[in-house]
Amino acid sequence: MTGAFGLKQIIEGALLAAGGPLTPDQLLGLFGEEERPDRDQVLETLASLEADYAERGIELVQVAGGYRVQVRREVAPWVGRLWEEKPVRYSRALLETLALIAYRQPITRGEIEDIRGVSVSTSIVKTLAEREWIRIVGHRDVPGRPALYATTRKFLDYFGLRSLNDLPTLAEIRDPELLGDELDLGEMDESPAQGDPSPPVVVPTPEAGRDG
Amino acid sequence: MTGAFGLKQIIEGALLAAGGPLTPDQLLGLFGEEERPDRDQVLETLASLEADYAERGIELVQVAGGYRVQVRREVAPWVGRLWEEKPVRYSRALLETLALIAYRQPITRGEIEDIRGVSVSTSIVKTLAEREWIRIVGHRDVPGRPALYATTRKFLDYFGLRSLNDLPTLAEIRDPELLGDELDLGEMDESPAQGDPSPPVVVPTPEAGRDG
Amino acid sequence: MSEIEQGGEVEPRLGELPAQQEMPFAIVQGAPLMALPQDLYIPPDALEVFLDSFEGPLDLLLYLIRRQNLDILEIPIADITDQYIEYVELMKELRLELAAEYLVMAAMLAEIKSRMLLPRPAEAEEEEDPRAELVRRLQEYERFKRAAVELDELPRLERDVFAVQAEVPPGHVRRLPPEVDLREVLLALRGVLARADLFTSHRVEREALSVRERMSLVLERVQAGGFVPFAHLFDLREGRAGVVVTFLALLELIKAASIELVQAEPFAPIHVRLRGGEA
Repeated sequence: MTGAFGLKQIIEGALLAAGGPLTPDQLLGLFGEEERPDRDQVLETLASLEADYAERGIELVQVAGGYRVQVRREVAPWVGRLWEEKPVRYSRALLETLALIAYRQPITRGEIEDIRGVSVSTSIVKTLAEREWIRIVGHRDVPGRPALYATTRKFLDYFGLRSLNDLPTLAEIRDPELLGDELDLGEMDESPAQGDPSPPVVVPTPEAGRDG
Repeated sequence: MTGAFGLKQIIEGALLAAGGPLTPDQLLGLFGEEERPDRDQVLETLASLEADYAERGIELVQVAGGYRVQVRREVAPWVGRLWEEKPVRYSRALLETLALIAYRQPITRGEIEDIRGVSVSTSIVKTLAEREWIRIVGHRDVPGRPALYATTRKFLDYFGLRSLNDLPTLAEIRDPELLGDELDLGEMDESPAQGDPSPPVVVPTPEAGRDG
Repeated sequence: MSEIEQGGEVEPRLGELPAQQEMPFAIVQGAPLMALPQDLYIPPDALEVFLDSFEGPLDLLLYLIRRQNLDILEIPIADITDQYIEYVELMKELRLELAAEYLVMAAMLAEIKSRMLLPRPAEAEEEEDPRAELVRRLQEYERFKRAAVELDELPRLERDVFAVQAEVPPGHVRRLPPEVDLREVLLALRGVLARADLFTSHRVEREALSVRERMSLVLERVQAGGFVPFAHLFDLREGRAGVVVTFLALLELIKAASIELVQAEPFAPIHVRLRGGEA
């Protein structure tokens, strides 16, 4: 390594230059075999950087795609003025559609419409796909073979989530039949405690796995 | 300002998010009138950040366009490896040049330009030569003695050809049946019919284990 | 429970629209309207914005229920149905584009209402409450409505946090060459063919690429300098076809003035050398 500049400086430089999250493996890949630190050293360095940033304008967070340095939320109102355009505001229809895909994936458009009670416009699906927040992971084996949608790693990264399990817990459903008989709740098929305990996970297809 | 986060954090965040140099005036522009620091405060903050970075993986440098945060030269050799895995696709101009050399060899750059109708940049020829897909096999005996380019053994090996005769004829290339109409890059699209031929790959395992 | 309340609270993301508890029906010029207007004049556009903010019949129903602070499990179906239909009529009057789903829901509500009026047979205790399916759908929709609000509140890139991007000093970024598919090369050539007329002659169409390939090989051989014996350029192991290919390649090269044949005297061995080249 190079004098006063070592593991920590290299990792910091990489995280700050990458423009997106980096996995520990990607960080390890920066080193030649003979100089490569072990994984624990990398993780320790990451923890140390996180502490260093406690009072800075940036922070180290963990998202699905790895570790990411980002400008802190606290200073975002000022930093956001760098750009003329205001951040995009998404319509309720789009957010509800996205929420259904996130929590209920893989899901078809028809199933989304059943729950929302209204049709899902094509432009919403298109916007979500263009942002690479959702993708088609297959087709339901019913007449018409409707596409099955799932969220992507980019979606998780964008919303600062490590995995789908980090999504806020869904509100519980109360069953009118069981009102006044709360001991029986365990029988409900929708586990009421955590809403959806484990949303189905979709194994990334090759093209989705390495986007960043 | 916002608690522990003040002028310094905002300026640091802005410099790191900007993706390019910022002038003191641009930094001043981030603040509303009633909270705006004076210019000297901004310059002091920049000096203070520069000092903070003395032992970090980044440094604050002054360039023509203002102040910029960049990865320290000392760690750049490691950080630069980040991009080794993400090659940029070749331009159409490069592919056309390669195709013409393959089909019309030995050929001069001027002849390629005549056919393509646009000039062939030196960097394209250089890239193809560096990849050892083309080589100079002689010079045309005309004024200027332009180099004659031909494809190499490596070119054949790369594309899995035994000889140039394995390449389709021009008539075949013109035939839309054979190559299809355009490049299908396998991008996500909405059409359920041919969107994704592969079956759904939904595996009910917790996502936690797989972070790439 | 308070969680669900909040769901209603954030509802239409237009600041001046109904909040909590005694939700105003609409806010007109700053003043909340608590009831459906009978004879009051409301600027039609304010009403339109309000009515247009519903995401469908379930959303409208939820609003009606939450507005009156009712328990979703104990919907007074007759009242709600009447109110719902009033709204739908209002939307029709304002000529808002009324999704068909609103009318389907109106019919469903009317049906539930009539079933509620029927006396329940004493033995059929296990028969489901006619409202059950509606309640289930309302709850299901509400949880995702709430989830959408929470999703929107997550700190996200480009709004709450920003990606950092420090530059790397030049000279340190080495890029690996990309993979290329032969098809891409051929498609590029097709593009050229479409533009250029050079290839239109049949002669070129039929030209064997092996000759072109051989031309390159011959040129390379003679490039080393000096004279190459003519006979050395032929590899007899290639058979007759190979010899012909080489011969055609030589003719092409001579025609293109790339090489020349040299013979010291009649019947002496023929040599090939690069034209104009001491190279």
